[in-house]
Amino acid sequence: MAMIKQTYRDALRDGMSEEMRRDPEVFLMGEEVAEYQGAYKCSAGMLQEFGPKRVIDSPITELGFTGLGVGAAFMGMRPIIEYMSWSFALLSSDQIINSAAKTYYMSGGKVGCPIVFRGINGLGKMVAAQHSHDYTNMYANCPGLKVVCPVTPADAKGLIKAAVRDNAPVLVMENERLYGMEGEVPEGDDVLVEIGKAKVVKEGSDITLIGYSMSTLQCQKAAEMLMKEGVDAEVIDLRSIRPLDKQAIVKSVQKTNRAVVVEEGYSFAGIASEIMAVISEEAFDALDAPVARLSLKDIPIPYADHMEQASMVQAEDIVEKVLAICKV
Amino acid sequence: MAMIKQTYRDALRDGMSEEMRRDPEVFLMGEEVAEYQGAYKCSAGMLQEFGPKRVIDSPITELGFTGLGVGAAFMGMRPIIEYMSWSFALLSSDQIINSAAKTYYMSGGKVGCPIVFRGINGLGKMVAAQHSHDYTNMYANCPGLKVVCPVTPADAKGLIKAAVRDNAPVLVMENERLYGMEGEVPEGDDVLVEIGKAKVVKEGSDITLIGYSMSTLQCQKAAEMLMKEGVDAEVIDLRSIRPLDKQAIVKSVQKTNRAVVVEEGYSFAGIASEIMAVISEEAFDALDAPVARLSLKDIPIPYADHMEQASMVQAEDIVEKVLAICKV
Amino acid sequence: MAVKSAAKKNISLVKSLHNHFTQDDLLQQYETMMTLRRFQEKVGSLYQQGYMGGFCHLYIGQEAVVTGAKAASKEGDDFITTYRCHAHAAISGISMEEILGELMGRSTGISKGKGGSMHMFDPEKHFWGGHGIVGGNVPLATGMAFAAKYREEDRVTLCFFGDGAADSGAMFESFNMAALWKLPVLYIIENNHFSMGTAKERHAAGEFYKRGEPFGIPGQKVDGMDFFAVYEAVSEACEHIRAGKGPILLEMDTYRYKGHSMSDPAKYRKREDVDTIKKQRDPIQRLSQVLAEEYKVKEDVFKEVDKKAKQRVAEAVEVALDAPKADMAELYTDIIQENKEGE
Amino acid sequence: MAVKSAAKKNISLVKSLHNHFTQDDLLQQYETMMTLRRFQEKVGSLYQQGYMGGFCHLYIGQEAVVTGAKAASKEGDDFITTYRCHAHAAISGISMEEILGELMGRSTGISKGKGGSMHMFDPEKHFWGGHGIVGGNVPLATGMAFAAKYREEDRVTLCFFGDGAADSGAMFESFNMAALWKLPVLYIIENNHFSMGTAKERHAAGEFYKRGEPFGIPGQKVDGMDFFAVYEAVSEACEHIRAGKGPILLEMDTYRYKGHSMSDPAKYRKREDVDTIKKQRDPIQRLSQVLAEEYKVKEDVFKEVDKKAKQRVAEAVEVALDAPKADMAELYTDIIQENKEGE
Ligand SMILES: Cc1ncc(C[n+]2csc(CCOP(=O)(O)OP(=O)(O)O)c2C)c(N)n1
Ligand SMILES: Cc1ncc(C[n+]2csc(CCOP(=O)(O)OP(=O)(O)O)c2C)c(N)n1
Ligand SMILES: [Mg+2]
Ligand SMILES: [Mg+2]
Repeated sequence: MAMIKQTYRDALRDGMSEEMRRDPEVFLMGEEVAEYQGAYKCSAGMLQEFGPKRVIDSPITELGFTGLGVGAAFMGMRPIIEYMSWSFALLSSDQIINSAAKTYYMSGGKVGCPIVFRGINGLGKMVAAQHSHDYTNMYANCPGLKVVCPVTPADAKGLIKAAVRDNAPVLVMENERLYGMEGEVPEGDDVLVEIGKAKVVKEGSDITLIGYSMSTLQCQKAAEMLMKEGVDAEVIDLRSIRPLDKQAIVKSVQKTNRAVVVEEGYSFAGIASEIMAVISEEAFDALDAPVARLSLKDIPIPYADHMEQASMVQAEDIVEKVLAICKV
Repeated sequence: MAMIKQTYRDALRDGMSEEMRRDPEVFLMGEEVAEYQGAYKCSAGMLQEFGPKRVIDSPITELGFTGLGVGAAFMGMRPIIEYMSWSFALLSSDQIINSAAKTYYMSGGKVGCPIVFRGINGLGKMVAAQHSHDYTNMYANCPGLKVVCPVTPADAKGLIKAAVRDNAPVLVMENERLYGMEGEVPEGDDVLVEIGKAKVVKEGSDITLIGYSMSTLQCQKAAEMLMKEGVDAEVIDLRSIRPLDKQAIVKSVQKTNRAVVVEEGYSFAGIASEIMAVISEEAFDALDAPVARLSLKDIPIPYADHMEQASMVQAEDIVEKVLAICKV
Repeated sequence: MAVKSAAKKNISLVKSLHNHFTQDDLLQQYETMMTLRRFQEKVGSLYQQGYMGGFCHLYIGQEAVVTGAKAASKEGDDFITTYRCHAHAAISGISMEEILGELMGRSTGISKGKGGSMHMFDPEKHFWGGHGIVGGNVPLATGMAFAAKYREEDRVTLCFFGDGAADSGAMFESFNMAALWKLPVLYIIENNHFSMGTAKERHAAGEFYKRGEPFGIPGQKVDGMDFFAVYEAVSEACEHIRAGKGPILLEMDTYRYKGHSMSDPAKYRKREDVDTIKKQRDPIQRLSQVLAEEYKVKEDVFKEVDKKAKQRVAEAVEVALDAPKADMAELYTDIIQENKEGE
Repeated sequence: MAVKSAAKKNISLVKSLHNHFTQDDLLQQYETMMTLRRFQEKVGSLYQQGYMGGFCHLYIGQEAVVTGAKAASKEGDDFITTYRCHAHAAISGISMEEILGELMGRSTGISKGKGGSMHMFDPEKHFWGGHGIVGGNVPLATGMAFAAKYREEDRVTLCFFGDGAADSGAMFESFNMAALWKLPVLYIIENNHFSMGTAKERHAAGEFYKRGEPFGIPGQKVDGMDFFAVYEAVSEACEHIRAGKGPILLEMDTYRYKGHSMSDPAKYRKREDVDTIKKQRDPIQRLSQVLAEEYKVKEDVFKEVDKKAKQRVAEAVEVALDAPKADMAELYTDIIQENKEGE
């Protein structure tokens, strides 16, 4: 397959644009998506290509324009709703959970909601507590929704495209720190990444490191460091949080007999706790040691650089945890 | 201690009233709390006693009146904000998470927020998906908040009183099906229940059943049924979800070596997954079997009675699960 | 059903409308309102007999709003409302059998028993719910209108909600977008003077019909107990909207005779207040008066209509009661809309 | 600072205010505005030099709003604003050292380095933040006013927010409650014509100052680049509010010279547009003109003030830079406010 090198940001943009070319019922709405070219430039050039009818700057009214998107999706359109951040999308959580997620069921299958909600999630860089919250677990808890967290440009493109074509509401959790990162992206308009499939990004035999979004990168970094310590870690990038690829997790743990889950958000009833529960339910006997989790520190995220750093999981923390587990 | 028999609803009302008598800075605001005497009659008589200055009917603007309460709490007042349901409070989650939970930290300890948010949570009776969501895990994930789930009238009173006196924002998750239930409540204005302490409601030696809110009742019922099967289950009522009484959980599991967690909400990254993670982290070696969880079915809650019943965990399900575990 | 467009509004002008309807047309409207009322009454008594559960919000007293609006709108226009949705569902063409089936949790229910009283939908009949979160349907309606405009379809979205909902931020956010983008949406506040137990004066500052003014949305207060007034206001509004001139806000001054839901004894108002309104403003009464005075319709015709209405309701109840319980297999369907092969 | 209450507003009337200020008073205001500007300029250049990170929203161009409002409000009145809060914090009495300390993540920062540019507070100085969620501070302000009224304290809450925030549902929900309950709150929309990169016309239908009208909240559009106009409008508004007559809405017509935040090159507007406004409406320029023409203040006095302002800023920078990094031990403090012994 022919590949091109591009940033996560551009891959997202290309994915959205390809879908908009393919299907005239797809439109993009959000704050600053049009004239400003996206607060983080994820829609650069899209206004120019598709015009103001299909690339629409909204007022700062997340509840309102989310509901608008959902209403349009009820009618069969395929809106992409961009949030400047999932931190602000909290204002629209009612429309996501009560309207988008539940109407298909409440209507006995009569009213579908093929919509994509996307934007940055979790920590940015020195933007303090209100702008740094990871809401993945909150939405992933809710039946009726799908939640994906691409970490590579290729997955960003493949998943956003799959999300647009999906008949269910799909939430795409991106990350500001990923936007500038480059990677190989397969060319071709129909290269989708299936929602619900995790990826083994590094094979290994001693322990399974499980991440998603930014935390996958930390796992990869840790895995490299661990090689030098003689530990061969397998790294799984979940990619999709709901549906969760339980099979991939269980398969790996059955091989390595140990696991550490690294998460972007707070620990309490977080993604890691769910993975731990799944492993306990489906691979308890395979475990040579309890599964460990590494989460964001349980504090509102502070502004100052050194404090913010200290609140995040670092690759070193993973290494330390793994060594402690593997040496037992 | 002298006891009186009263309903959960009246216990809540008495708890709030006593605190309002004690502290003139406490007020109650919410939809229908005043003239209507509470949508579920939890504030019966309070308008009459405290007048419209302190018992205030709000418009149906959850975001607005929650923010209003938080602003008043910043100034040192002690508002009790009643939601007709936590399902509607989703509209105000931004003010709860971004303002109430985070401001104390963001201000370096300069601006506190002594406020109580309360209302029914989870399933009612045949009110369908939009009105039947358990949001406990979502808020319990967030540092800066406390979350309690009283199941008995005594705890309802003791915890609401403790919540009002607490300097942190406290969320009280009640349940419509509990309101009419009666129980013994200790008399006296200063009988508080400490936030953060679980309660062993039945001692036992074979397995630990962990519940909160309604699910504690199911655990108790199951424990009785299990007695007949020769299984002596210990039942823990968490009471407080955040902070979580890890010690009580660990202590019990170390004794029984088995546990089943029953939750009110959906499983994915839910309360049960957190308990399972905690047990795995702190009592893994004590386990003779993997911890099991029983959660709401992973579907939007349907309206029809028989369907709604089928979506909930029944005592029979717990019994079955326990027997499966104990017979291994 | 033809009507001349009216230039300005006052009572005599609305009266002048009366003769624009044929007698058959008007009797048809009368029958519709009467059927809605008998239907709702029956629902209330079935509820009390334990045939249903949960919340159940009756529409008795407000029938002229939905009937006038339906008569004034065109085939293909979309309706969306709140949890108080039985009449809106029925007037959109959902059968009483399907509605009752839903209320009783039967397999014949319009939402397979999964939605209940508050959640009924039928896109084919242009009825979009049935939403439980106060204020929630207003952005949804705005999005439906957005879709209609985007697709260049000649559809107006009629969005119904209560006076309580008219305080919600969601409504104002919707107004701003609808006005900015000139969306084909008609916002209809059904001001029945109470947000549950809270009288209008205690929950809302100012006048509802003015709440669109800051955005340039024309507003009008309409006698929501008068079929003609509703018909005229909605007709004009839809004409304006269809001409691409953007949204309109109508405040329907109406009244609910029963409690907010079945569990509400409505102690927050005097019985006499309700009685006075029933006597002076009842929409069915008033239409029958016009029919009697201006069309010389005889008493026995009204009786006949009422009998027919009751009979239709009774038949529907029978059918509903005969249907089996909602299918448990449906518990796990309709959670996620799967992609079809080849999509 | 004394001023006669003005009965109606027009430019000449505002001009007539000029002589109600002593020269010293006015020079003081001039110095305040100049210091705010020099301070913000310095923050901008320090940011570019890498001394701080995250979002940083400058207030350059809008100084007359906060300065006029402060001058017109009373000791004990409360201020609350958005993330664009450096000037509001400073005028409330938080020192530039503390603000810079915060921006640079030092232990001397007003929020111990945990809040950053968008989150500064000092209740003792009646400054309540510094809030990051657009629209979020409006209900908070409404609650502060609720507390003041409840406690029967003579305090007005001045709530500042942008034109973008003025679309938010939170604002409208607040308006309704404030009007219903006659809360002592002054809503001040700082309309700097842009919600980030979106020009007012593209994000907001109609006029902002009218957005309180449906609730009966009087509104007024004010030249937010004119210290006197702001002063007068806020004075009158506060008088009305203090008299228990309920909230007021003021729309300040102002402009931001810099990008939305430090990362915004502001390509959505022409350089010349900014230059024209700087030339014709700059608030500092205009006040100096009044001082020169009507009070005969000489050029060298202005120069002296500017020098002093720059010097004060430079001193503050030095102090801030000398301070140690924010204390890592504070990472785990201030999460939950503990109850004190005996509470
Ligand atoms: C956001 C939200 N808050 C509260 C409720 C509970 N509730 C249901 S209907 C209602 C009153 C609504 O009154 P109104 O809008 O006037 O409509 P009406 O019932 O009179 O038709 C309330 C408070 C809800 N469903 N949603
Ligand atoms: C709810 C929410 N949505 C989006 C943002 C991102 N954001 C921050 S400031 C801003 C523009 C606000 O413009 P305006 O209200 O006019 O204030 P100004 O910045 O001009 O002072 C946006 C979109 C946010 N902080 N909060
Ligand atoms: Mg009403
Ligand atoms: Mg602005």
